[in-house]
Order: sequence, then C-alpha cells, then structure tokens
Amino acid sequence: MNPVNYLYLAALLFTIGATGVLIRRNAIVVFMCIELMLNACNLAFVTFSRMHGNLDGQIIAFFTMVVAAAEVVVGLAIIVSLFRTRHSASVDDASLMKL
Amino acid sequence: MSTAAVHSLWTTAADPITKIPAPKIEYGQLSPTLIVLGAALVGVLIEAFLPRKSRYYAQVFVSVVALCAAFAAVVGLASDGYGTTKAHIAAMGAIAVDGPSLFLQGTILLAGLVGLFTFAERRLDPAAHGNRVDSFAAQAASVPGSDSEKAAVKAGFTTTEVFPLLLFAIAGMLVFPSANDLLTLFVALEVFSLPLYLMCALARRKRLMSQEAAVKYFLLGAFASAFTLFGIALLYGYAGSVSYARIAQVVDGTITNIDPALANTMGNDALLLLGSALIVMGLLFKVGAVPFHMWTPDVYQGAPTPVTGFMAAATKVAAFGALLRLLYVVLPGMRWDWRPVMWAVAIITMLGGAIVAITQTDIKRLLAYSSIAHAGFILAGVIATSKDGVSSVLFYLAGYSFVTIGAFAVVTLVRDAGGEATHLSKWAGLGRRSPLVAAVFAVFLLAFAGIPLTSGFAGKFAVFKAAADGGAAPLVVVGVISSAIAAFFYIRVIVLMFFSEPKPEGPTVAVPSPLTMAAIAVGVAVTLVLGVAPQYFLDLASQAGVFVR
Amino acid sequence: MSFPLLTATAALPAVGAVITAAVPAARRTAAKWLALLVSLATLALAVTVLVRFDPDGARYQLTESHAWIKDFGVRYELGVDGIAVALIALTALLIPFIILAGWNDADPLETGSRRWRPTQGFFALILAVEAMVLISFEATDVFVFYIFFEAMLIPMYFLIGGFGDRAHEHGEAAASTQRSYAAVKFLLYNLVGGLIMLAAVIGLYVVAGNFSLQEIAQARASGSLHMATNTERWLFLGFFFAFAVKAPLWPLHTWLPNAMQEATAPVAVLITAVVDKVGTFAMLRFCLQLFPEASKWATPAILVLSLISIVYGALLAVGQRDIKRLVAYASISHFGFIIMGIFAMTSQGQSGATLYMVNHGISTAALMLVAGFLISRRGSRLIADYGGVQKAAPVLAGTFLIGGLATLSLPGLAPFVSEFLVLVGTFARYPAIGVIATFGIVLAALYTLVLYQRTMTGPVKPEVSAMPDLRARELVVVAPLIVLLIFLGVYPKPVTDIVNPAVKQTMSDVHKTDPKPSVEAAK
Amino acid sequence: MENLIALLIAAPLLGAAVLLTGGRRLDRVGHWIGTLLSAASFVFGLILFVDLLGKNAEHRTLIKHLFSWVPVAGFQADATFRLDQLSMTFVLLITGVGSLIHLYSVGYMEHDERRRRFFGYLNLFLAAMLLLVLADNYLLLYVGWEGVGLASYLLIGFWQHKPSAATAAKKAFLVNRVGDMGLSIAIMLMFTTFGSFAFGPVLSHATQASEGKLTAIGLMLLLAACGKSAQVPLQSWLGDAMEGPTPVSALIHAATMVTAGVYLIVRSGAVFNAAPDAQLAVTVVGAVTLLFGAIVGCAKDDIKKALAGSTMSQIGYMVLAAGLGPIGYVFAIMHLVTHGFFKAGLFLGAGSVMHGMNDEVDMRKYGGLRTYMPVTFITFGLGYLAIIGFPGLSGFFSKDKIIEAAFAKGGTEGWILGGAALLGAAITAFYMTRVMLMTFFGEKRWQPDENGNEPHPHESPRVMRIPMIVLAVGSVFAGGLFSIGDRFLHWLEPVTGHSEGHSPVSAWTVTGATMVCLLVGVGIAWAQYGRKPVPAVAPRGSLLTRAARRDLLQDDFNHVVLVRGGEHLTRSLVYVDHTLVDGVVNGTAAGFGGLSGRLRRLQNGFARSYAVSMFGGAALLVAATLLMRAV
Repeated sequence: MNPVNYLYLAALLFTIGATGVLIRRNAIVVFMCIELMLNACNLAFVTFSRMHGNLDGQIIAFFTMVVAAAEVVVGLAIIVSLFRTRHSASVDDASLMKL
Repeated sequence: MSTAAVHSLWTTAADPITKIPAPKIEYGQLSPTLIVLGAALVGVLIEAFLPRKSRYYAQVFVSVVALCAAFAAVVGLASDGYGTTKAHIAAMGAIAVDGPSLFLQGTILLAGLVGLFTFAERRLDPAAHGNRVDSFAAQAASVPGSDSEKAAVKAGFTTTEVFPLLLFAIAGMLVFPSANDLLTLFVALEVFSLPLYLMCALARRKRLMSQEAAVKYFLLGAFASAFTLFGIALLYGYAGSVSYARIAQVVDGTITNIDPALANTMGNDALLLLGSALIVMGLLFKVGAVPFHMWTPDVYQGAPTPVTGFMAAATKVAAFGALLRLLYVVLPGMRWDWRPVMWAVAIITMLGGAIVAITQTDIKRLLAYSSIAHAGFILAGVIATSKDGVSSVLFYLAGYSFVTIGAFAVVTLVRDAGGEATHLSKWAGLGRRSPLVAAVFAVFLLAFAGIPLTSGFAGKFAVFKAAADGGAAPLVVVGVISSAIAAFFYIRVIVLMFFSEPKPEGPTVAVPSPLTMAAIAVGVAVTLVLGVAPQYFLDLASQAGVFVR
Repeated sequence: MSFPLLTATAALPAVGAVITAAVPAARRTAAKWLALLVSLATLALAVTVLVRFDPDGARYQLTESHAWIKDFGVRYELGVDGIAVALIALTALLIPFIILAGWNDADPLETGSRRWRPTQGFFALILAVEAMVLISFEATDVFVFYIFFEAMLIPMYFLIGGFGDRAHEHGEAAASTQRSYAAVKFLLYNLVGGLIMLAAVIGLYVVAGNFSLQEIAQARASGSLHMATNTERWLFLGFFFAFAVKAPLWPLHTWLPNAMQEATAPVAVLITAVVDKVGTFAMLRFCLQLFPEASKWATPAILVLSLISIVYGALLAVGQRDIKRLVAYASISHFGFIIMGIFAMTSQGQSGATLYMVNHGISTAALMLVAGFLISRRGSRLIADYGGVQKAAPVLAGTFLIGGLATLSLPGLAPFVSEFLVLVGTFARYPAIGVIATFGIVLAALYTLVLYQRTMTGPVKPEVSAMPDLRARELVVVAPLIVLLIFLGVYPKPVTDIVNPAVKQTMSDVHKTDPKPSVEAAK
Repeated sequence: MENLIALLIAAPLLGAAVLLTGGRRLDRVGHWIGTLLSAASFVFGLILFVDLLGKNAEHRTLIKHLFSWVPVAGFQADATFRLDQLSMTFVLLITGVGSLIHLYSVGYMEHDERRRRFFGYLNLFLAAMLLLVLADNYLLLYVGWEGVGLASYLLIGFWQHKPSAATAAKKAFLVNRVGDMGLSIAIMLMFTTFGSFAFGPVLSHATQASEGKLTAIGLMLLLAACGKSAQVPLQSWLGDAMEGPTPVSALIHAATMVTAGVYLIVRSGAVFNAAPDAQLAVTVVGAVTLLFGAIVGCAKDDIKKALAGSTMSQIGYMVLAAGLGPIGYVFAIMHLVTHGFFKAGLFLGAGSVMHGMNDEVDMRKYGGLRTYMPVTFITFGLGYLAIIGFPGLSGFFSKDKIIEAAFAKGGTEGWILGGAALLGAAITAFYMTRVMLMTFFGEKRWQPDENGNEPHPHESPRVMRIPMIVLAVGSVFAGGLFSIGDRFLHWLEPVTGHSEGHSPVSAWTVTGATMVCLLVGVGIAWAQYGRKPVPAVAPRGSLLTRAARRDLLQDDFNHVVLVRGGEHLTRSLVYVDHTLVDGVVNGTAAGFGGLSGRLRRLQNGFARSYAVSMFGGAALLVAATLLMRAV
C-alpha cells in the first residue's frame, strides 16, 4: 500500500481529534481527543519516517508518547481536582472568568 | 515511490547496526540548563526527604543558588565569546549556543530569579494558625472549602513543590529559544508548559478560579501543542529531518546530495507551508497573539499572581526567542510567504489587545490584554527580518519582562479581606493611601505605555525603528495608533489611583518582605536604567543579534 | 571642557524637584522655600546663559555634545540660538512667579496618610516641568527633544489632575471627576500627537540615519541628503501634528480650555505660558529647518488654520461664562497669531512670533494669576458670580485690567509689538489673511472688556463686598510681570536683538526672502 | 531744545505713574500734582513755541530721536518725535485746555473719593495725546492713538459702579478698536508699499505709489479717523461717552481726543492729495456726519448728549474741510482749535450747571438758570455765540472758511457739500439756541427728586470758574486772532500746504448765506422754546425727532445686527466647539469604547469557544500562507 495513504489517515484522525475538542463538553473526553491528535501526529511521523527511510520519525514518535504520558499526568491531576471541587467535568461549567 | 526503492530501504534498515557513535555533549556549554534541571531534581528530593518545616528554606536556598549559578554560567559563556565568535551548535545539533540564546537565557534566569522572590513571599497574607503563608494553596489536592483543606491549613502545609516546578519550567524555557531541532523545541515546550499548568492551579485564595484557569490553560495549551506537533510532522515530511539547519537548506534549495528516494516528498511546498504555519501557530499561542490569545486574560486572572507575573514575563521571552530562531534560521528562505501573514497577525494583535483592554475592570485582566498588545509590538520587530530586528526584540523582551514581574508584584500588595483586590474600582485613591506603591505602579504603567525615559519607550523605539528600517512603515503607524489607544487605559488606572477619592472600605496595602520589595525595586531600576541609559544593553543585544546556523 | 551651562540650567530644577519631593510631610513650608530658591537659582543660570550668548556669534552656542544612545543614532546635543535663549529666559523667569502664586494652592485640606505629601509633590512637579521644558528648548538633537517633549506630559498631567481650585459649585467629588477628565484629555491629546510624531521621528531616522539637527539640516542644504517630496511631506506632517496639538491649533485645541479651567491658575499659566511654547518653538526650530520644502508646501493650509484659530478662539472667548476658560480661548487665539507669524515666512512674522511667545507668556501669566487670586477669594470661576470687585479690591482690579489690556495687545504693552509684527509680516506676503487676522484685535477687545466689565465694574455684589485686596505675596507676583509688560512694550530691543539673527538663519533655511516694498526709493 | 519735546510727554506720564501707583497717601495732594505737571507740560510747550517762532518758517521742524523701538529686519520703528507747526498747534491746545480742565476738575471732583485716580487718568490722557501728535511715524502715533483710547475708556467708565458707565466705556473702546483696525491696516499697507511707515519717507514718496494703494491707505486712515472722531458710521459711542465726568467730556470728547482723526487726515495730506477717491470719501463722511450730529443734537434733552451731537457735527465740518485737500487743511485745523475753546467752554458750563443741579442732566428740568449762575451763563453764552458762528467770534471765522472751501470744490460736489455745510450751520444755530433757552431762560422747572431733595442751583467755586472764563475769552478772540492777516494760514502752510480755491460764489455771498441760515435756525428755536414754555415731559414728536432721540437708530441697528448676531454666532460656535470639534474626539473615544465592549464579549469564558478561535486562527494562518504562495 502506498504510505501516503497513512498520511491521509493521520490527517483524518487529527481532524477528528480537533473536532472532538471543539464539540465535546466533558473535559476528559476533550483531553482524549487531544491525545487522539497527538497520536495522529505519531502516525504521520512514522509514515514520513518510512517514506524518508530514516529513523528520526520513529524516534520522535517515542518522544511524543512520553510527552503525552506526562501530559496525562498533569492533565488528569488538574481535571480531577476541578471535578472534585465542582462535581462536574464539563468544561463549559468552568466559565467564571470571562469578558 | 518505486518498489525497488522501498525494497532497498527495507534491506538497509534490516541490516544490523554495528556501530552507534557515542553522542558528543558539550556539558560546559549546556551548563545553565543543566544546573537548573539539577536543582529542580534536588528540589524534588528535598520534597521527598526533608521535614516539612525546613522545606521552604531549603527550596528557596537551592533555587536561588541554582538560578544565580546558572546566570553566572551564562555570563561566563558569553564572556568566553560563545555569543559571538565561538557561537556554534552543541549537543549533536540539538542546542544552539549563540548570542540570542545566551541573551534570552540570561533574561529568563534573571526574570526567574525575580519571579522566585515573589513566589517566596510569605508576609502578605496574615499568618494562618501561626504559620506564615504564601500565595499557594496549602494542599492542592484538597477540595476548596472542605474539611481537609482546613486541616491542611491548620497543619501549616505549604505547597513547596512550586519551587522545583518553577525550576523545571525555567529549564524548559532555557532550552526553548536555543532549541536547534524541532524535536528539542517540542520537548522544551512541554517541559516548561506542564509545570506552568500545574502552578496555575495552586492559588491559595479564589481556588475555583485558579483551577478553572489551569483547566483552560491546560486544554488549550495541549490543543496548541498538538497543532505544533502536527506541524513538526509535516516539516519532517518535507525535509526528511527535524534539524533546523537541514530544513533551512531544503527550503533554500541549497542541499547538495538528495537521496533519490526522498525526491517524492522532499521539497513538497504544501508540506512546508502547512507545517511551518502550524508550528508558528503554536508559538503564537505561547506569546498570546490574536487570534490565539484568548487563554491569556482568563489564565492571567485565575493563576496565583506571582505565577502570572513569571509566566507573563518568562514565557513571552522564551516563546519569542523560539519564534525568532524558527523564522530567522529555518524559514528565512520563505520570508516572502510568512511576512505578510505575520504583518496581519501583528496588526490585529496590537489593535485587538489595546482595544479590548479599554473596557477591562480587573487589573490582572487589564495587564493580560496589555501583554497581548505588547506581543503585537514585539511581532513588529520580529517582522523586520534584519539583525536590528533581532536585537530590538531582545532588548524589548529584556525591558518588558522586568516591568511585567514588577507590575504583578505590586498587584500582590493591594489586598482586602478576600485576598488580592484586583477589581479596578478598589484601586481608587490608592495614591492617597500609599503614594509610594501607587507611584511605583504608575512608573510601570508609564513604561507599558511607552513614555520616554522608561524602558518601554526605548524598547518600542528600537522595535519600531527596526520595523521601519525593514520597510514596514505602515506597521509602525498602526503600532503608534494602538500605543495611543493603549495609553488610554494605562492612564485610566493612573487616574483612578491618583485622582479618585479613596473608598472608605478600600483595600489595604500590605507591607511586603524584602523579597517582593527586591522584585519591585529591580523592576523599577531596570525600567529607569533601560530608559535613560540603554546604550550598554543595546550593545549587548546587538552583539547578541546573530543566530548561528 | 568648559562648564556645561545648559545642562546645569536644566539639571538644577530636576535635582531640585527630587529633593523637594523628598522633604518630609510636616515640613511643607520648607519645601515651598526650597522650590522657590531652586527656581531663582535656575533663573540666575538662565540669566548667565543670556549674558554669555552672543547674538552675532555662531548659530548655536554653548553647545554640548556627548554620545548617548549610539544604536539609535542619538547624541546628547545641546545648543541655543537666539530664539531658544529668549524662551529659556522666559521659562526661568516665570517659574518663580508660578511657584509664588501657587504658594498655598497645594496645602492639604486634611492630613491624610503620613506619606501623603501633596504640597511637596506640587512644587516638585512644577520644577520637573521646568527642567523638561528647558532641555526641550536646548536640545539640538531631535531624539533628545522628543524624549523630553513627551516626558513633560507626565508631571503636567499630575499637576492638572491632582490639584484644582478649592471651592467648587458641585462639590469636591464632581470637581475631581472634571479634573481628571481634563487631565486625561490633556494627556491623550498630547500623547496621540507625540506618538504620531514618534512615527515621524523614526521615519526621519530611517531617511537620515541620525538625529542631529545641525547635521541633517546641513546635509539637506548641501544636497547630500535627499528626501523624496512625499517622504518629506509625511514627516513634516508627523512633526507638525504633535506641535499643533501642543500649541494648540484649531481644531486640535479642545484640550486646552478643559485643562486650564480645571487646573489651578499657576498651573494653567504653566501650561499656556511655558509648556505650550515648546510646540510653537519646535515648529520654528524643527519643522522649518528639517523640512523647509514641505513647510512651504503646507504654508497655505496652516495659515488658514491659524486664521481660524485666531477668529474662532476669540469668538469662543466671547461666549464663555468661566473666567479661566475665557482666558484659555483667548490663548488659542493668540497661538493662532504665533503660528501665523511663523509660517508667514517673513522676518517680521517670525521675529514677531518669537517675541509673541515671550510676551504672551508674560501677559497670560499676569492675567491668569490675577484671575486665580480673584477666584481663590470668591471660590467660583463663573463670571456671573462677580461684579463690582473694583470697589472692594481696586488694586486687584487694576492689575487685572492691565493683564487684560496686555491680552488685547494695547500699544505700549509688550504684546502689541509682537502682534503687530506678526500682522505686518503676514500682510506683506498674504494681504487678505493679514487683513482678516486684524479682526482678531477687535474681538480681543470685546472679550477682555466684557470680562472686565462683568467682573470688576457695576454694582458691588454682596459676596464680593468684603473681598480683600491683593496681599503682599500676590503683589510681588504681579508687579514685576506688569513692569516687564510695560518695559518690553516700550523697549523690546533687547529681545529683538537676540532673536533677529536666529530668524535670519531660519529664513535662509527655508530659502525665503522678505517681499520688497513696491516703492523702493522710500528706503 | 529737542529734549524738551521728550519732557513734554514725560511730565504728564510721570504724573500718571505717580498718581496711579502712589496709593492712598497721595490722596490729599494728588490733584495738585496732576494739575502742576499738566501745567508744566504747557509751559514746556510755550517755550518750544517761542523757540519755533524765532526760527524761519522752513526750519520750524524739530526732530528728537530717542531710541530704536522695534528693530526687526526691514521693519524699523523708532521712538522719534517730530515737532512742527502742526504738532505745535496741537501741543498748545492739548496742554492749554488740558491744564484748564485739570484746574476745573479740582473743584468738580472735590467730593469724589477717587479723585487722585481721576487725575492720574487725566495725566495719562495728556501723555498719550501728546505722543499721538508728536510721533514721527505712524506706529508710534498708533501707540498714542490707542493710549488716548485707553484713557478715554478709563475716564468714561470712571464711575464704574454705574453699569451704564461701564457699558459706555466698553462700547467706546470697542468702536474705536474697529477704527484702530483701519489704522493697523493702513500702516501695513504703508510698510508693504514704501517699506517704511515714518512720516518722512511715506509722505515724501506718496506720489510714486500706485493710486490704488494710496486710495486703500487713505480709506483705512479714514476708517481710523471715523472711529476716533466719532464720524458716521462709527459715531455711536460718543453719545454714550457722556457717562463720564463732565471735565472728561470737555477735554477728551470735545476739545482734543475726538479731533485726532482730523489730525491724522491732515497729517497724511500727501497721501490723500494723491488719492482723490479717498478724499471724496472723506468729504462725504464729513458732510453726512455734520448733518447727522446736528440732527441728533436737536432731539436730545440731555444737555451733554446734545452737546455731544454738536461735537460730532462740528468735527464733521473739520473732516469735510480736511477732505477738501490743501484748500481745507488749514481751516480744518483752525476750526479744530476754535472748537476746542468753545466746546470745552460749553461742556465746562454744562458741568457747572450739573454741579449746581445735583447732577441733573435733563434740560427739561432746568430753566431760568441765568440768574442763579451768572458767570456760567455768560461764559456759556459766549461759547454759544462762538459755535453758531456769530460774526466776530471764533466760530464765525473758522466755519465760514470751511463753507467757502466746500463750495470751492466746484461742480455738483461743491454745491452738495457747500449746501450741506450751510444747512448744518442752520441746524447748529437751532439746537444750540434750544440748549441755551431750555437751560438759562424761561421758568424754573426743577422738582424735588424722590428723596425730597430739591436742587439749589448755585454758582460753582472759583477754581471752576477761572477755566470757564479763560476758555470763554478764547472762544471770543481766537478766531479773530488767527484770521486777521491770515496768521494761522502762514503758520501752518509749510506743513499742510495751501491752495486758493476758485469758488463759484463769492466769499461775501457765502458769509451772507451763512448769516441767513444762522438767523433762521435761531428764529425757529426761539419760536419753539423761547416763546412757549418748555414741557417737562418731552412730547412724542415727529418720526425724525424720535429717530434722532435714538441716535437715528444707529444703536438699534448695531444691536440687532452686531450684538444679537454676534451673540448667536458665539453661542452657536460654543455649541459647535463642544459637540462637533470636541465631539469628534469624544466620539472616537466612545467608538473605541463601544468596539471594545463588543469585542470583549467574544471572550465568553468557554474554553471550547477559545479553541474554536484557535482552530479558526490556525485555519486562516494556513490558508493565508498558502494563498501567499499562490499569489
């Protein structure tokens, strides 16, 4: 199969992720969508790596995973503490500050 | 892509790799970052092993020493000529040690040090149960208003973890502007962003807002970094490498030996344009440029004020450094593509920030919008695409960061029963109550407004001059107009402080410890010195104005 | 290296301002005396400048030049020509009177915080303004000028917004709102002007590569620095706009009435007699020297605007009900004359304009300070609240009348000479404009005499019947000004001798010669 | 000898300075200081006069250069004085009459607490007036010109507590300012035409300039003269100026200041000679004013206003004469001098009457005063005879010459001007007889005022009587003294030049016609006011009478057109300034504020909408970058 198709898939996943961020209310789901975007990036890296024939892309994918994991740690901590305070994980409820 | 080529790839990759060369790391040249990172780790260990009572002092001590040492290292490197003649790429191409890196690292370290002083301030709030408290929550995990929180306060818990977090953030920021490949850039971005997200959530007062700020900052920040990462992926696809030098060569078309297998994707301009636009977007998010600015006011307002001050100053320095390097080192070959776009961004940023600020009623939000407008001014210098442009941006950042930290430090002083009194109406008549504090804040505001004899003016002049020299005269005109608009709301605050009658139950001005005083004093001193006698610093910035490739 | 006299002249009040501000809260009177002494010492230095200046010598004298901000092409360059010397002398002369007139204006009503020191602040700010005005007159580097031109807004702003007339018909809260409105308006107008000038200053740097007035002017004269016509015009407009706001020229004038109305009388004098002069001075020094061709290009439009200022200002003065506002509009009219004289491009016009700056400073000071004394007695600025003051306070009324007569340019008093020179100078080149401007003298008589009649004459109002006459301190303020008005009206030669050579130079900068009389033989 | 010229001015100037700044301690002696310094000035004048008489006619010009006043490239105004026959005449008139009126005022102002100040103003006036006539260039003349205006302003408004006085003073100054504008423009024109405005260069080169320029200069000078000398259309202030103390009316608004316009025209003769159109305008103004003033004088019941109308009218004669050119200059000045005597005398007489009548000015409340104040009656009577041109008295000689000269103009103009002058003579006889009859003859008509104080008419003190007597003597003899042997003509001729006219009618015919007119005027007045008792309340009168009482509606016109119109203009301008000029700025500010408020709402607090903005921004960024490449 032509590796370019993986790129299209990556783009598709990225867009799905971004759309999810825009339309979902639950902070956890939003965060999952962001993870999806990151993984779409990973797919793109790996694909390009394959196309270019060097390993940089694959290595980067590992880095991305680590970073994503770190983000999960930080992000979940923040989201959970918000949830415990408000008993709601809706990002729309967190709108004290505006204008 | 032909099957033969694919096959050859497979076979190449399948060959066992016999020899992996050990990387050559110039530890000396990376020492500033390493010192800070090391200190951060020490901080973590302190949290783990020292008794609660002594953690604060140990953390402050370690942090101050580390930042001073790192700054000394930067100065040492600069005096060795690493900023000019010996500038080169270190750590196997990952880190550039050159003028702009050293200058910005120095700025970040000093800003971090001054910011640290405000972090360590423990005299503003009245002592709770005999324990001195700082601006951070006693126990971040406890639910606001819950019994566990009360117990934590009573027990005298403090979140001394902020100090290692701060050091991690600083370390990330040190790497960010000197990153010389896109991977390092991304990692550095996350290294300094994640601690900031956390610190935003740690306010002692108004914890709901603090948590909300953290959530917003985190989600939007992660969203933006996803875009950045995708951009990196595309650029990688375009150039076959994430190294700045390599990408620049491909952009310029000066690359010598093209692997025929890459011919298909390499030099695909769509990838280049898409990729660079997305990376730039990620950086513009960090500097708070319109339309990626919307997190700024909410996060600035909700975060603990010392964090806001540090973030507003240091993040901007680091992000602009990275932006400069990206545009000047990686993408100069396509400046005819990005300049018009950046023109538009700069214009709407200057105008948008200034206009929306007019109707703000909260001092922290007001300063947030002001920082947006300033991002616009700095972008004008970035667009100059000249050596003068670089040095003017460096100079502007140096001046701006100290004014910002100083201004937010003053904000921490004005308090009422609910903590900081950030609503503007409460600042009425402050000039009567505490003329000195009001006068100092007025100096900062005037510097923001770019009144002559302050660093704000010198910086603005440098930036606009570079922009005009670079053929962006209309941008200068827009900049001047938005300065005028911006002047309006800075003046409004001054009017409020000096010419309005003080409210009977107005806020009090806390008498800070020498730490905050030092932060404010440094702010005033830098503001005036850079305003009156900027030549030395301009020299410094202009010596530091050359990127290594 | 010789003694840096010019720097010292400007630095002395600056240092004085810092020290005055630092005087402890309880030592109010000491601060006042300190400020007065500093201003007198500055006057002494200014007189030294005047004495050491040789009218027939080099164009710029007592020059100082030091590197300052190399990267911006900025040098700390000072130097004075005759025009600057005259204005330096005026400034240094007026400040002691302003301080003395405002002696009690800033005494705190109630003792607020221990750190609240309005009196010290008031006098320190006045000295700070003096320092910045002086250095603006001295600077021969565009950037240096610009910096202080802008920076002086800040102390001025605090003077307007922070200190007002004591009594107010709508109470202190309303007064404070109006004051801060006036102060903000002042600052914003001037800041916008200044920022637009900033764009032009940057543009000038891009074109010329440095900021030295003499270097640029020489380079332009010798042709080594070429400016495209459009560039020159845009830069000229940028500079002129800022100066026109400061001066102020119609239709950029509306900040002045508010500012003068709300500020205390001494501060109002400081605005109109001292600070605004920087605007007109800068037109002469910077607009004409740096952009001679563009100046000539813009002359017709500027003359029409100044003509409108003259007539419009005077007509509005007639319609005012507030004494200080009236004086403000009168000043707008007078600034119209000054600008007209500058851009008439004749030696009479420009000498007249320079002389006018000096004379207007003195005459407005006399009128406004007496008006301030009057207002402080009755606690109202409204003309309608007065009547028959002449009976109760004849000396006050007399000095007020002389100030008024100077404002309407009565021959024998100083402003007449300058106004006539401006008119003649304008008439020589633009007869129609000169003739219309002459209507200004009728309107000036109208608003002055109406003001005098309504306040000073007629039946004595009960509220003013017990009004005390001028006190010793007040007489000390007014009497020398009046003497000066008469002296310069009868014998303006000392000033014209200093000014003439400088005007001659300016005329040659713009490559203009005076029109010749049609009957040559008469000479 | 030249230094005396400076002293001439310096003496009263010193007096003004001392009296006005001296403070209360000078109250007791102030008036004598003022009178003394005025007299000193007169003495200096006499010394100079004797000196001049001792010289040849050609050398009777003394120049005193004091200092360089306004030296600016090409524009050289010097403080230089010129004393020639013309200015000498004025100096003697001013200081002479002035000293007498100082003396008179000592008595007249005796009970005024601000007498010292009054004398200060009088001295100031003398100094300014002397400066006016001694100046050697027009700019210096202008200083004196406005200086006398200032003194006039101060003195008209001397009783400042009276709103009417304050208003009158302001009006006088303002109307004069309009005239001054003319003088300014004239000086500017001279400067651009001749490069100078000193008498010497301008007058000696006048013929070299184009006639258009000279006409313009002449018309502007005429405008100036109209203002100062209360000529139509700038005459309206003179009647109101009678609000001032009567000595002021005598000195300033009758004898000296108001004649400055005539001086200006005669002094600028060389310009007018070369500009016939301007001359014609001058004569027209003079003729119109002499009738205008006379008609107004007929209708006024206020003795001072009646005399003011007369002053206007007499100055009309002078202006008419001055407009006739060299033929009339001398007679204009001669009439000016004789008028100075008799009009000052008349005013002092009127003052004396008021002094005795509790400051009542309405002639309908006088009557039969000749028995109560005989000296006043006699001196006033002599002045009366002089002004109506009773043969042998001063007015006869001077006025007759003017009428003659008017006819000598020739052509239709000559007939019209001469006719107007003759008609004026008749009306003069009428209104002066009317004043005389209503004041001194008939029954007493005064009543107690509302406080019950009945006036007790009495003769004035000696200090007031002496000046009246001296002036009466002058009124009687001055004309003859000047005319017999054409002394005055020969004296002034070197300065003004002279030409004999060729009158279409003989001199005796003119004299005869004048006499007839005089008799007719006196007769009508006698018929109206001598034979019948004078009603205490003025009858309604004809349309013309009513108009004349209102100064021929001049003030109404001014009020409607200038005052009302001006008020509307300023009011609407204030509105414009506030709403439009200021409004644009405030509107811009408000606009930004509104924009800000609207943009602010985008910041709605929802993280997802922020993300939308970022997403949209990213899309735009990408699109724009791609677009840039495509373009």
